[in-house]
Order: sequence, then structure tokens, then C-alpha cells
Amino acid sequence: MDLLEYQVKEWFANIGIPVLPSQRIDHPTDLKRLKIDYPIVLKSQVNAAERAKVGGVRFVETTIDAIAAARSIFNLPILGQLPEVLLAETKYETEQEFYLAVVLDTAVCRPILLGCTEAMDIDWDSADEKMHYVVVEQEFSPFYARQLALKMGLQGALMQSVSNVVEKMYQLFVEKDLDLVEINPLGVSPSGQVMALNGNVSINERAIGRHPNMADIAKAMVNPYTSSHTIRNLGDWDVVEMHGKIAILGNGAGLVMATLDLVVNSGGKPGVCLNLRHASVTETSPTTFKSRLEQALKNLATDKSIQVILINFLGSISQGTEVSEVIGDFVESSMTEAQLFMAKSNGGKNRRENSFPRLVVRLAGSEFDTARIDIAALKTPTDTSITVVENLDEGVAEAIRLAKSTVYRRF
Amino acid sequence: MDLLEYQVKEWFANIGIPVLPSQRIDHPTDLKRLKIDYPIVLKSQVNAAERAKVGGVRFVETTIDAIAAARSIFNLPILGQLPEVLLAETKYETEQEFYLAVVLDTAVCRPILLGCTEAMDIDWDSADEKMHYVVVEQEFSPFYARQLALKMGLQGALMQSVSNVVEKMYQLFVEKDLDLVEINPLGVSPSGQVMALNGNVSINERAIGRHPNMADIAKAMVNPYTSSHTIRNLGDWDVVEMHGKIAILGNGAGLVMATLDLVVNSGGKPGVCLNLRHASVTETSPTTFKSRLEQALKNLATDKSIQVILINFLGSISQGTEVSEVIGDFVESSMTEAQLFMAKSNGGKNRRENSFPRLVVRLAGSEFDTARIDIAALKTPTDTSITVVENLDEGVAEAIRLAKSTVYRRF
Amino acid sequence: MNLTPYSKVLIQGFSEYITANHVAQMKANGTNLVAGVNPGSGGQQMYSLPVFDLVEEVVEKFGVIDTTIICVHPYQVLDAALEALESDIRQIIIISPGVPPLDMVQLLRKAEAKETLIVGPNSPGIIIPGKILLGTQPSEFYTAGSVGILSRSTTLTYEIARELTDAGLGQSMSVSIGSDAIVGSSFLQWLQILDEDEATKTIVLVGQPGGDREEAAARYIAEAIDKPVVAYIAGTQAPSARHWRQTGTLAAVIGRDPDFGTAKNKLAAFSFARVPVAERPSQIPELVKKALR
Amino acid sequence: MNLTPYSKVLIQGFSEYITANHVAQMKANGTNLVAGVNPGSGGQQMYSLPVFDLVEEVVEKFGVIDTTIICVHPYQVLDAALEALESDIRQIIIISPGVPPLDMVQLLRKAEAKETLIVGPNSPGIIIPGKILLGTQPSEFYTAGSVGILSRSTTLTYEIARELTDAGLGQSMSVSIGSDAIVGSSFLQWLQILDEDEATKTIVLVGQPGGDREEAAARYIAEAIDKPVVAYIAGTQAPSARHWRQTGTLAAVIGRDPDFGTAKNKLAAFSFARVPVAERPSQIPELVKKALR
Repeated sequence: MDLLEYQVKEWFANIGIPVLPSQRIDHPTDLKRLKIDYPIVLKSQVNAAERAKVGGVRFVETTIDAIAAARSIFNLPILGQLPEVLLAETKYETEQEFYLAVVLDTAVCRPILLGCTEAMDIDWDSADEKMHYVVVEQEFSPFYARQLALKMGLQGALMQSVSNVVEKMYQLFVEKDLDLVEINPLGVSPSGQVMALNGNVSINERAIGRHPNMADIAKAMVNPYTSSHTIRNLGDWDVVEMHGKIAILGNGAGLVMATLDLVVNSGGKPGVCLNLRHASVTETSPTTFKSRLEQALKNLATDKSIQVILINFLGSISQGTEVSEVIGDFVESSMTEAQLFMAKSNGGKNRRENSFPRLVVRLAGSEFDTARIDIAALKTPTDTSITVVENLDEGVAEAIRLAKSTVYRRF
Repeated sequence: MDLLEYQVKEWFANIGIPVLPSQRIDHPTDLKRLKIDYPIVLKSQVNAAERAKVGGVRFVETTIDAIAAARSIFNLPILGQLPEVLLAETKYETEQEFYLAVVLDTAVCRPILLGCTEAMDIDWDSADEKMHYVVVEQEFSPFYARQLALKMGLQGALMQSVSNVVEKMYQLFVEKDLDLVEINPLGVSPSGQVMALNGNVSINERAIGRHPNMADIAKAMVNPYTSSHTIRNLGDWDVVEMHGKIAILGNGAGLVMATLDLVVNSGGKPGVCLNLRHASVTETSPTTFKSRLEQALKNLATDKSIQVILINFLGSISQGTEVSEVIGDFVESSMTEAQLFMAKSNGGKNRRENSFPRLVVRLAGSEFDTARIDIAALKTPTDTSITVVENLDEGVAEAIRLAKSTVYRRF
Repeated sequence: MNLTPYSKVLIQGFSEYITANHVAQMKANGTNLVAGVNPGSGGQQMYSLPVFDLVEEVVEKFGVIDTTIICVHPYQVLDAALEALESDIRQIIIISPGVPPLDMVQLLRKAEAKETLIVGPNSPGIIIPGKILLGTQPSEFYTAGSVGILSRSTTLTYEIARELTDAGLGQSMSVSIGSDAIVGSSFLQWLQILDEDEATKTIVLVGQPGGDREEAAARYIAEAIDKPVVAYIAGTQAPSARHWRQTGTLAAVIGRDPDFGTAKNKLAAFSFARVPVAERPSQIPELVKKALR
Repeated sequence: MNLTPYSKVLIQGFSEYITANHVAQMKANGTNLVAGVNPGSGGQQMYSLPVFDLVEEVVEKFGVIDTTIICVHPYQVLDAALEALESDIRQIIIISPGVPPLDMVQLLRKAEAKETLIVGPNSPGIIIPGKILLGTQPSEFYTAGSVGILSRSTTLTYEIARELTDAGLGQSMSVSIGSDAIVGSSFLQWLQILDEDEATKTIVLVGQPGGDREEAAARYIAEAIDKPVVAYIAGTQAPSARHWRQTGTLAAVIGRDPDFGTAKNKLAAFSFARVPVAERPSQIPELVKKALR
């Protein structure tokens, strides 16, 4: 989860990383009450590295220009996002610009410090030659930051001020459980003063629960990886959004992906794929497997593009016996809805149309022995039975067959 | 440096240790704007365990009683201190009271967790049987707190709530660089809820410099170990206050104490004894040996009870060569003062009285070779020369002789 | 490594990640489960296990513990594991998912200093069919045999065991190192163990998108593994929608390879290492049989 | 322990605690001082020493460093010492006074794990007259001989060396463990080293009020030390105005012995251990001579 620039700079200022005087602008008229001196730079608060290129960053010297520029930035969508806030910041004279970052390296299982004496438009293809790094092998101590600054080729006072900034970045990284802290660029003035001109902070979603203030920030932010509002909270690998007719529910990320592959490789088109094994990491209230399954079925029922729901559960599930119960309840409530619909439309249409998707349920493991029997016996609103299988390939084939069949179409 | 109860409770609340609703009372009339419910307890904010016994803690049920009680507590000196503030706190029903502490053990060089299922008036003589402890051998983790709670004989939910409090205490201990965090008593309600009813926090003076907020608290507090305002900032072992006529200045705590012993054992009476080797730990601006010596001589000159200043410097001092310079300046400025005094008093008195103490200077080490010659050549306001020796016993004997001599008395 | 049925095993924490069924299965599979630790529940019985408040109490009563299975709340995993380390437990299996990565970094620094094996987090553990079960792998899908399974998935691992068993191919050992971004033991460590394990004749390696563990494994297989290896990668058809840079490796940050972490990259690595890759789980038995010929 | 003149020595930090004079004395006394480390001053010369930004640069250039002498600002001591530990320096002498105690606790945990000797903080270090000087002890008060001096003071230690030298009694070694509340090496460790040191015939132990190090030393002398020991305690006449409870030991907290930390207590401990105690520094040579008879 990425913070916006103005939030990043608040955090930087609090931990002691030098930032320019700035002011948050919620509305162009806020510029009339500007507390910082002109010339200023106005920046669109969206998460996109490209914002400067597309006009989201403007230098202005007077209030009149500032208000006009602010109006236009507020109306300029960047990667589809309109900013809710702008940041007004003092202009800064730089002689050099550096890149600094602290990031968690999942291969060495350690945080690494990164630094480069070029910034902004780093040519990432050749970055491995210019980018320097230090692995924080043992507990952090400021000497790791000095190691980085020296590797970057810095000396004397500049070496020390840059390593001081890296030290503060690391402190922020640990204190707030981050995945990434980045300063890009770190401006160096002709007198050797350093200043974080722009920065990125990415919060680790797993740790949000133990930082009460962050949970509030998280709630306010839309997950940028998914667009659907109903399921965006399932986070990370727990949701894969595609645009076919076959929704996939599984208990395990690998299993969901394997199922998705099978559907594609057999000529089918997967739609939303959900992993129900665990609660989402950003979920604040505790959930059970049962409640996640209920929620998922409910959401999928409202999505008219889904024709078939392929459920693939295997192995031990704490509430294994409840699977048939949830599916039973789901079918029943759909029946009621269907009857209501029929009543409303006064039986006007003869075609057996309704909002109920077809279900293919693959259950493997002795825990599901009774569930398999119970589910197979359920009666659906479309009078079709639910397909229950033990073999995965078979379940996939059946789901594809049903998705291609045009006999029962949802509308 | 000990915090007052109301400061301790602010810290406790911030870190998540349960405390009662309370309000700081700066003046008895503040009780008219009380935001907590009666009955309340009013507590004198002085650092003295005895305050309850001598009437510094009162339970009241109405505003009228509260104001009257507050007036009397504000006027009640406890161990010579009048409170500047009272704390008004909700009354709490306890079933049990525990003692909890985190303290740094200098023998094992580790923090230790302490706990006892008795509190308030622990009989410290038999405490070693009732007091339980855990040494935090490696980096702290909550299981150390559970170990303590279990050693205290607690179980189930109470074991967990007590160990949670200990965990928070340890967090505070490390975050604020403390010497001691103590909850005494931790009240346990009939329903098993725990509450820090009173507590002590002792700040480590060496770490104040890296906690900007604490430096402010420190400045506002009087060091309780010394009464003299001019030298209280010298802290810890850097000052020993006695009431004799011979002041001792040395470079090293052990050396100052050895000199003090020699004076006493030879029949003399030491006065203030100062160690000038290092800057005081609570000193915020950097000092040099030279500036410390200047300051010390200036302060001692104003203390009319001091007849002799015995200086004992040995070994290497960064500003060794400056010692004779400082003493020379001191003597000279005293000369000027003495002349001014003579001029003022119009030569009215014939006895050679003035404000200049006698000086005995013991300097050992080649670094002082020239200083010895220079100092011996100085002329003092009393026309007596300064005694310069290399041997310590000799210097002590001379200081005692001069202190006993009545020829030149300061007044 | 001590994976004998005599080794003493402890469970720390009884959360949603472990059920009575899991405990019963472990016992039924020969695991010498001696006790549970659940702070505040000392003196009780849970799933027929005596429960203690502290690990040190268990050690005091039963002597040295070889393995602990940690199932506490993710935010308490670090504490539980440090407690186990303090009691000199040398094998720690973390079932709980969602452990904050920086907690894992702290734990791994300590565990490396103490030469302690950490499996997981977010791992169903280890099974040696018919001998020992350390974790939550469902033993019903396994039979004793000579195929070693190595993965970082949960249910997908069982799916593959099931396919092998159905095809008459038993398993020598199955390990999931866990699917979190930061995990203790690596594919490399386990490839080496399986390579040296006498009961193992073939190795099946199961991967999925994210990170570059599969790529590293492929390189290691080409260099150091003598036994035949068959791979399967899930998610080859899934869109890659993740910003790898932020949870990736140095390679991802510096190189910014657009394919970093993708299934495509992993397939290429195995192909380069001449490791046959199954297209679907049900194809694995066939490739294993071919490899054994 | 490596206290030979061949061992390589480094200085970290050039603060008010170390002067050109100290550096010159170390060199004059045979110490193989190879370099200084002062971040930001790399490439310069200080007190005729080549200065580097990092310890690892020194190790790269000069090979393994045996001892480092830390003189940085008290708040930077932990960082400097951890940097030295990372470069596998096994002897660390901390001259700087006023290190926050919890920094020392952190450092000692790491140093113990790496079996590294920490002397200080607030210590003038170690001198073997005529052979090596590691720290700021003024060598002019010392002559080679057979008396070992062990203290936690600075100038008081030199005072005693001076008395011994004046009385014709040379010294085999003089160590001050440092006068801060939390220090690395203990009297016990050094008593053992001096007891085993062939050059040492008598040991002079110098104490002062605070803590219970002298009491522990007295017990250890009675139990384990064969060579004669003479003690001196400064501060016997000083009023005890300190709340020991807050910076004391477990014994102080639990027992709340009103005499804890006082010179009186220490005198009693030495008397109980039958260690002769000098009344004044100038009496020490006499007691040493008596002990040697």
C-alpha cells in the first residue's frame, strides 16, 4: 500500500529527514492562504511516477498563476486517477540529485540499503552498474548507512549527511513495518545541504494491524491492484481478476492458480478467482472459512458476467463440514430471490432465466465425504443439479462445458 | 532523575498501561472544573514514599471537601518539599495489590523484571523471599514477562494481563532509556482488571541528551541529591557536598574521594568536593576542562565557608597547560575585587581580610612541569603565595594546616 | 535434522490454523507429540495434549524438545519462536500465515546464529508418509514411497501428492517451505536434503509466481542435484499484476526485469536447467515415471 | 587475549577523550597503532595516523585488527563497537565515558555471543609497562615490574602506580575496567588473568563506592586467587547520598541492604576475605612489600 507524497513528507519530517516547507491544498482557493513563499511547485497527489511528464507538476510564481495551475491539476486525470489533494512546496535549487532506498529483499531475507548518485529518471536497464547496495545482515547500526554512502563515492560532510538520511529512513522502515522507503530525488544544494524532494513509502499490509494509525490510512485508500469494490479487500494473491465466465473459488493460492491454468489450457475463460484459505491480511475483523465462503458466493451472485462457479476445495478445512451448509443456504436464498423475481415479472417470460450461476464443486478428501452427498442432493432455482466431482480435471472440464452451453443463461 | 506521579501516569497512559482517569491540579480552585467523578483521591506531587503517612494523600467526596483538602496539601511540606501540583484521581476498588518493576542490574549487566504479589508497604527485609525476578538475558520478548507472572504464582487471564503490563513497562524502559520503572501498587479489581495505581520512573541522566522531550523535563527539575543551586548540575559522583572548610577539586572521581579521605583521616574537614574530569552528564552545552575549572573556582570564591581550595590534578589533561592560566586569571580577578573592596571600605579595617581563599595546588606529571613554576610565582590578593606540591600527602597536610590557621580569615 | 519418530514435538498456540483433526493426524502418523504451550491455559488439556504456559516448563518435564510447531497469532510468532530458541529447540515449523516480514528478519538473524532450522511461516510443514507428520499436511493423500515433494504451497502440494498416490507412486517426504515472502528454509536446503536422502529417488518441485526461488532452485539443480527432478509451476496463465519491486529482491529492484517473479521466468529457468515441467498436476506421475526409467 | 606488541591496534574516533599526546605515548610504548577511523575524515592524517571512514577499510588494508580503542561520542559508542564486532575485532577498549547503560546492555549481549572482550566504558585501558599501552594511561608513572594493578578508576589508578614506582616497585600490568555502572570486563576476569600471568607477583585492587564489584572480587580472591592481593578503597569518608536502588543490583533492590554500595561494605568484604587494605595510597607499597615477604 503506497502513501501519497504529502503523507510521505509528513512521516519524513516527523522522523527528522529534511523536507521543504510545504502545504496541503484541498481546493484551489487554499492557495490564497499560502504560508510558504513563492516561487512554489504544485504537485498532483496521485501515485504515478509519470505525473511530471503529463503535467501534474507545475512551477508558479504568483497566487493568480497558482490558482489557475491548481484548477487545471485538480482536473487532470493521471493513470485514470484525479487527485483529491495537491501539495504546494517551496522551490529548491539542487546541484546534484541522488536516489536512496531501503527495501526488503526476499531472496536474502534482509533489508537492503540502496543508493545511486543519479536520480529521477534512472535508466533502470543500466541501473545495476550505477546502483550501490548494502545488505543489513545483522541488526541495523549507523555504520551500514555509512557503508552505503561510501560505496556511492561520497566523502566528508556529504557522506555523513547522506548516511544520516539513510539512518532515518531505516528507522522509519522498522518503526512502521514498511516494504519500501524511497527518496527520489534527494536534492543536494550547492552548499552541500540535502533535502528529500520526493519520496515513496510502501506499507506492509500484514503489519497494519499493529499500527493503529496506519489502519486508518489503509481504510481510506483504495487498493490500486483491483478495481472491483466488492472484493478489493481480499488483497494480494487472494484475488486474481480476469474477465471470463468461470469464477474459481479455492482453498490455497497455488491451488487457485493451478485451477485457473487448467481452465485456460482446456479452452475456458476464468473470471474472478478467489483464495479463501485465509482471511485477508488487511481484514480488521476476524473471519472464518465459512464466512469467507458465504461472502464470496454472495458477491459472485451479483456479478452477472459469471456463468459458472467452480469450487475447488481439498484437504483439511477447519469448518469442512460447513461447506455443504453454506452452499445449501446460498442455493436456498437464491431460490427465494428467483421466486420473488418470477412473482414480480408475473411469469411474463417463459425462458428459464434467473440470476443463479451454475455450480461445479470439486471436493477432495475424506473430510468432505458427507458434504459431497449433501451438495449433490441440493435442488437449484434452475432445477439443474450441482455437479460434484472428486477429480480436478473432471471438474474443470465440466465447468467449461457448462460455461459454453447456452441452455441456461443468466441475465 | 525521578518523575512525579502525574508525569509517570501520562507516560503510562501513552504506552498503554492502564491508569485511572485523573486530572492535574495546579491550584485548589481547579477542583471546581473537575472532569472526573467523585469520590476522588488527592495526592501531593512530591517524590517521597512517605507522603501517604504524613497526610499528602486524601480521599474526598465533594467539591467543598476537595478544595479544603487541596489547600492543606499544597501547604504541607513533605521531606522539606512543598508540592507544586496535586493529582486528582478516581477512587478504585482493589481486591489484591501487586508490585512490579523493571530495573537495570549492574551486576549482571542486564535489565531485570521484578514482581511480588504484595505491594505498598513491602517489608523489604523479608522481600527476598516474596520478590520474584527474571533476568532479561537476550533481547526482550514477551515470554520474559510471562515467566515473571508465572513465578509470581499467577494463572490464566490474570497471568496474561499482568504480563501484558510488564511488557509495556519494558517497552517504556527501553524507549525512554530508564533506570527504573515501578508500579506500586498494581491494583487488581474483583473482576480481575488491573490498574497502575501509583508508579515511579527514574530517567537515566546519560541518555537525556538523545530524548529531546526529556531534556525539557530535566531542566525543570531540581536534582534532589544536592541542595546548592550553583553546583547541582554537576550530578552523580561529580560532586560530594560536605560542610568543612577545605574544598577539593580533582580530575577523577576516585582521586577526589581518595583526597577527601586523606583530609578527613588527617584531621581536616572537607567542604564541597568536585570532580572536573568530565562534563556533567546533564550538561547540555559542551564544556572543556578549562571552562569547568574556571566555573568551579568562581563558584567556590562566592562560598564564604571555604577557607582553602585543595586542587589535585594528576596525569594527562587535554588542556593541561591551561591550568596555570586559569588559576592566574582567577587570582588576578580576585585581586581586582579585593582592591575594589578596599577602596569601598575606605581602608577602614586594618586586618588583612578579603574574599580570597587559600590555594594548595598538587600537580603530578610532566605535563604540569611549567604550570608548577608559573603557579608558584603568582601573587595573591592576600600577599600569600600559592602552595604548589607534587606529593599528595604533603598537599593534604598543607591544606589542613592552612584551614586551621587563623592568620588569614575570609569573611 | 531430526525427523525420527522418537524426536519430541511440541505445539505452540492453538489458533484457527490447527484443529483437533490435525493433532489427531499427527499422532496417528507416529509423531511423538508431547505437549502444547498456550499462555494462560497451563494445566489444561487441549486435543488430548497436556498444556503448559511456557516452553521451559515443557523442557523441564519432558527433556530436550526437537521440534516445535508454531500456530500462534501471526503477531505472536516472533515471541513464540524466540521462546523456543531460548529453550534450545533446533527445528521450528511455523504454520501461521501473515507474519510481518520484519519480524521474520529478526527471527532469522537469531536462528542463523543458533543454527536452528526454521520452516515457514505459512507452511503446512513436513510429512514422511508412515513415519512422521510435523504440521498440517493431510496424510490421507500420501503413501510411503520414493518421490520427494518440495513446494511452497499448501493445498496444491496435497493435490500433487494425491495425483502421485492415485498413480501408484508413493512419497518419501513432502515439505512446503511456506508461501510467505520471507521464509526460513529454502528450496536449495531441501533439494540438498532430498538429494542425500536414501529413500528418495525422484524429486517433484512445485512452484508458483512471485520472487525468484524457483529460478534459484533451477540453477542449483543444474549444478548440484544428481537425482531426477520434475517441476510444476502454477499460475502460468494468471495475469501478473503485482509490483514486484516492493516486495521483491535486489535483482528486482536493480534490474527491474519486467518478467521478474512471473511464471514465465520460472518456466524458462527450468527449461534452461533441462528440468522437465508438467503442464498440469495430473501429468506429473507420467513425468516421474519417465524420469525414473 | 592478545596483548603482545605485534598485535594490531586501531583508534575509533578522535574526541576530547583522546589527545595527540595519548597517541604519541601509545606509539612510544610499543603499541602497534596502525590507523584511525573517523567517519567523514577518510584519507586524512590525524596525530600521524592514516584515517579511514570505515573499520572494514582498515581491515582490508592491514589485515585482522586485534584491538580497537573507542573514543567516539558516548551516543556513538554502540555503533562503533558493533562496527568493530562486524569486522571481527576481538578486543574492544572503550575510553568514552557516559555511554547510555542500555546501549551497553545491547553491546554486551552481542559481544558475549561473539566471545569478544569489552573493557570499559569510561576506562583508561590497559598498560604493560615497557611493552604495550592500550588506552590513555600515562606511562610516565609506570615502570616495568611485578605488581599488577586492577581498578575501576582513572587518575586514582595512576596515583597508585606513581606511589609504587616511587617506592621502587614496578608494575607487570595495570587495568582499569572503567567506572561506569555497566562495564564489559569484570574484576573477576582480570583477577584470573593476573593470577595466571607469570610476570605478576602481587595484585593491588583499587575500589570505590557504588555497586558490589569489590565485594564480588573479595569473595573470588578468597576462593580462587593464589597470589597475594592488597586492596585500597577510596571514599571511605564520603557520605553515601545515592539511591542505590535505582542503579544497583538485584541484591540492592531485593535486599535493600542500607549499606549496599558503600565503602564500609567493601572494607568489610576485604576484611572477611583476609585481604589487607591500605588506608591511603602512600601505604600501598608498604603492604605490597609485606605481602611479598
